[in-house]
Amino acid sequence: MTVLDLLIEHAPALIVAIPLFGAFLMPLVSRVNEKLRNILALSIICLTGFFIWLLATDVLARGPRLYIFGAKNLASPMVRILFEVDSMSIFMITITVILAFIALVYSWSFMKEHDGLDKYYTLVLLLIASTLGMELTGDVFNFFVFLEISCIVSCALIAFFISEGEALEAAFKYIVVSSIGALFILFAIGLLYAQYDALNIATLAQVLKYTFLDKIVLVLLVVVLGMKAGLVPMHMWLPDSYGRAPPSVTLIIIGATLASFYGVLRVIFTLYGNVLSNAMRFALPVNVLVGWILIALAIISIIVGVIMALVQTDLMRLIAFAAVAEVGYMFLAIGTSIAALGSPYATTALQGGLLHLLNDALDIGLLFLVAGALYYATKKRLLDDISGLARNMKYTTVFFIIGLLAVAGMPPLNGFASKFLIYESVYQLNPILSIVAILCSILMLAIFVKVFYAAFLGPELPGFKDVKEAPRSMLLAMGLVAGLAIFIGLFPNIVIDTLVKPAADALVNHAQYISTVIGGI
Amino acid sequence: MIEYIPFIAVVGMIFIGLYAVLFRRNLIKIVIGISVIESGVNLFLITLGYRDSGVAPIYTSLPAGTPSPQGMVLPVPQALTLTSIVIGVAVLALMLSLVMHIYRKYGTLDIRKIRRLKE
Amino acid sequence: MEKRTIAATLVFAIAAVFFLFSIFLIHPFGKPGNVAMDDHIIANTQNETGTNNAVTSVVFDYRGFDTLGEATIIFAAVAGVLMIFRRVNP
Amino acid sequence: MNGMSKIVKTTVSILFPFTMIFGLYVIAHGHLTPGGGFQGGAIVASGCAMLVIAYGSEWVFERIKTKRLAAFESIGGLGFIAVALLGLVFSTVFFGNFLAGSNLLFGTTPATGSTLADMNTGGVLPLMNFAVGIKVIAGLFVIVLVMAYASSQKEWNT
Repeated sequence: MTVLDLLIEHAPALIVAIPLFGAFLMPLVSRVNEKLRNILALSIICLTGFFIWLLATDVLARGPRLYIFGAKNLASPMVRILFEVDSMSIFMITITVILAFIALVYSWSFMKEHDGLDKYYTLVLLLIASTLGMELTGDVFNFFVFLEISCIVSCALIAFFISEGEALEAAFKYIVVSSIGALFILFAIGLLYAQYDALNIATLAQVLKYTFLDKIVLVLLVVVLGMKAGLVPMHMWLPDSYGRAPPSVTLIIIGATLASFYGVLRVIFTLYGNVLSNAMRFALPVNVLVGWILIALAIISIIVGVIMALVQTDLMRLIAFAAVAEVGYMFLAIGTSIAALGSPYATTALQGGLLHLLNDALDIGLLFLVAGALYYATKKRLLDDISGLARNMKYTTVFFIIGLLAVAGMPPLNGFASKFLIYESVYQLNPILSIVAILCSILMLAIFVKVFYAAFLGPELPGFKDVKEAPRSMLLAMGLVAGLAIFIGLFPNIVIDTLVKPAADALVNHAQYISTVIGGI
Repeated sequence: MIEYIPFIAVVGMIFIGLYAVLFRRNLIKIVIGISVIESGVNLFLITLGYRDSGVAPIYTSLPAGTPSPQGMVLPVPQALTLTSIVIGVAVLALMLSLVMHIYRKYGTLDIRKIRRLKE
Repeated sequence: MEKRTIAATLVFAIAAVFFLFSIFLIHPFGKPGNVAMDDHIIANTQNETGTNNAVTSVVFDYRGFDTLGEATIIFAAVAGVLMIFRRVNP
Repeated sequence: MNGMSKIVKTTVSILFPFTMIFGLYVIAHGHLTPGGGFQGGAIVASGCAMLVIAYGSEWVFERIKTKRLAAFESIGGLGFIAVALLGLVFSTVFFGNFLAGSNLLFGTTPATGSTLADMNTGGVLPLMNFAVGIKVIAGLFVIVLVMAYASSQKEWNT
């Protein structure tokens, strides 16, 4: 066994352990030197990225991997926690680590003039570790623990600008909503444990009988995780927290939100996979029911997100409502693929949804980074207060145009690739839904063109004569995201073939997920 | 019915907490409500793990004549509850420090008076 | 009535239905149905982990990774509280 | 808040060592009796909170640096994760219990069934208990101390 094999074997544990180790080290290191602290944070993310790359090459080539904590082999009652890494997890952790790297590069200049930065970097590393843990774990209670870590850490980071009362309010709202949600998840886990005496996702998926209690568990899990992902009737925390968190952190919080979305996928496709594939036995097929409920909520999300974005005056809140609409597109694709399970366009919808997950993170992230750059340069949040910035901030303007076109789904950029897949598949399910989605997308373009005109063009305000371009690290971060967006827009097939298609296949193939654990005994 | 009374107590606690969170306007009362919900869920987990006339699953000076697995309560729910309690402490600490800051800033704990963020 | 009160009542009613229905379908108090995992732990805690206390063996050995998460949560809470009070406590 | 009356201060200073010893006992016997790192740490931290209440938070705040407590907490966390990583080194798996049954430190395997308490059992569990104990003591104490000190200050420079 070579060293490389050994590293790959232990990679799932190390991917979570290294950021945690870095977070524990951070209070000690930041007493020494400030620059050392930033370099430590960046190098830890790079190391994590290296392990993710190692693991990804192996998993994509050879199928799912297991990692059992505290024992070499699986034993019959699954008492130990285990990580199960399939292509879907690989897809998610890749997105998370890319977002984390960009956010840290951006933070280098953006956060320079603030105090409390040692705590900031500690919390950022903890948030990254918890997001990675949520995406790798194969144990429901472990998932809950990581969800709680991400909830606590996000709350603390949202309140980072403590001198603003709104930030405190947003953080309080966030922690109330998400801790109650997490307690409901714990209740659901208790119900599962009471019936089957297991906490392992694969074991539970195998023995799940779909009793009445299981239906309650399904509803609790999907509702709470959907809330954490920002689905509409429970979206009210999202604009506040996205709009008030430091923009560099918003990028990582988007990653944590997407991890909740991943939780929804895991619950529906893997935990209830057996139920879903036998759905036709019931009088009202469960997949049609769940799928159409998700589609309805998704359409409401899109419409509410766009309409609320129309009336916002605060740039970051406006982008946050656009994020709600984007989450709606993802749920629309997922709902379609569940409702039309088995038909050929279900796969297209699932792939479109997953690709849109990546694109949503990049596009909304790019817009938040640009909004952060404007805030950094002008210290103003409201759209009425900023005007004519294109004269002094040329690169930022270009990046905003890229983000605008990508969010609206215009052809040469990444948003088009995924939205086209979604429209195509949704049209086959129901044409009206597709038309509503396209109309909302066009409305989104109109909103952002209005924002572009207000913020970048227009008369130059007297206070902004000596506004400078954003510092180099912020431009580098925005450039990285914009480059990725253009790359995916030009060559969507590369990303679809290497990452999205294996992820969609792994998600649908719940039998493989179960047999990796059960067959390994 | 009689054997479901502990579960009824659990649901009662969750309802009391939910009532406080949803209908009270005072930040401290909302925090108390969340704590009560959490106690309810912890009680639920512990209740799931009880076996009739079971003792704690510890072998040190075990009462003589205890049948080995059947006479002990289940250990896993207790471990889960332990984790959940610690999580509760962390959430409580963070929420209370936010409430302290909000009180210093606005001089009131009434959510109707401090709601600056629009719906 | 305010909008918030109506929404709260709705949430409360839905939660009430869910929780009340669910508890009567669980096994009766004191008679857990399926105990394979816990019996395995109780039976093997002494020879596998060398510990007399089954709960500690679950917390630190069988589910040790959860405990790492738990320790992380306390750490996160301390970092969060210190960050929130960073100007009060220089 | 300048502390409470002399009676309270005297009572607390008598009770304080006993609380410490009880907490440390709970931590050290975590693998034998009910308790463990978290519970014992909470006991010790509540003893410290008692001190804060009786003597006033400023009195304690002047004597104990919060930065040092936070560093202690980090050390506790690093110790815990280091024991887990040692499992990776010696027993080829993260969180491996490499000391159990090795007849080294804490390595004795107890007899099956009801036994008397033997401190020298449990493998890495006592080490983890100590690490978590340090962490919880420092963590909860620093939370209580900072919050009490903040509420005793009239002016906040936010």
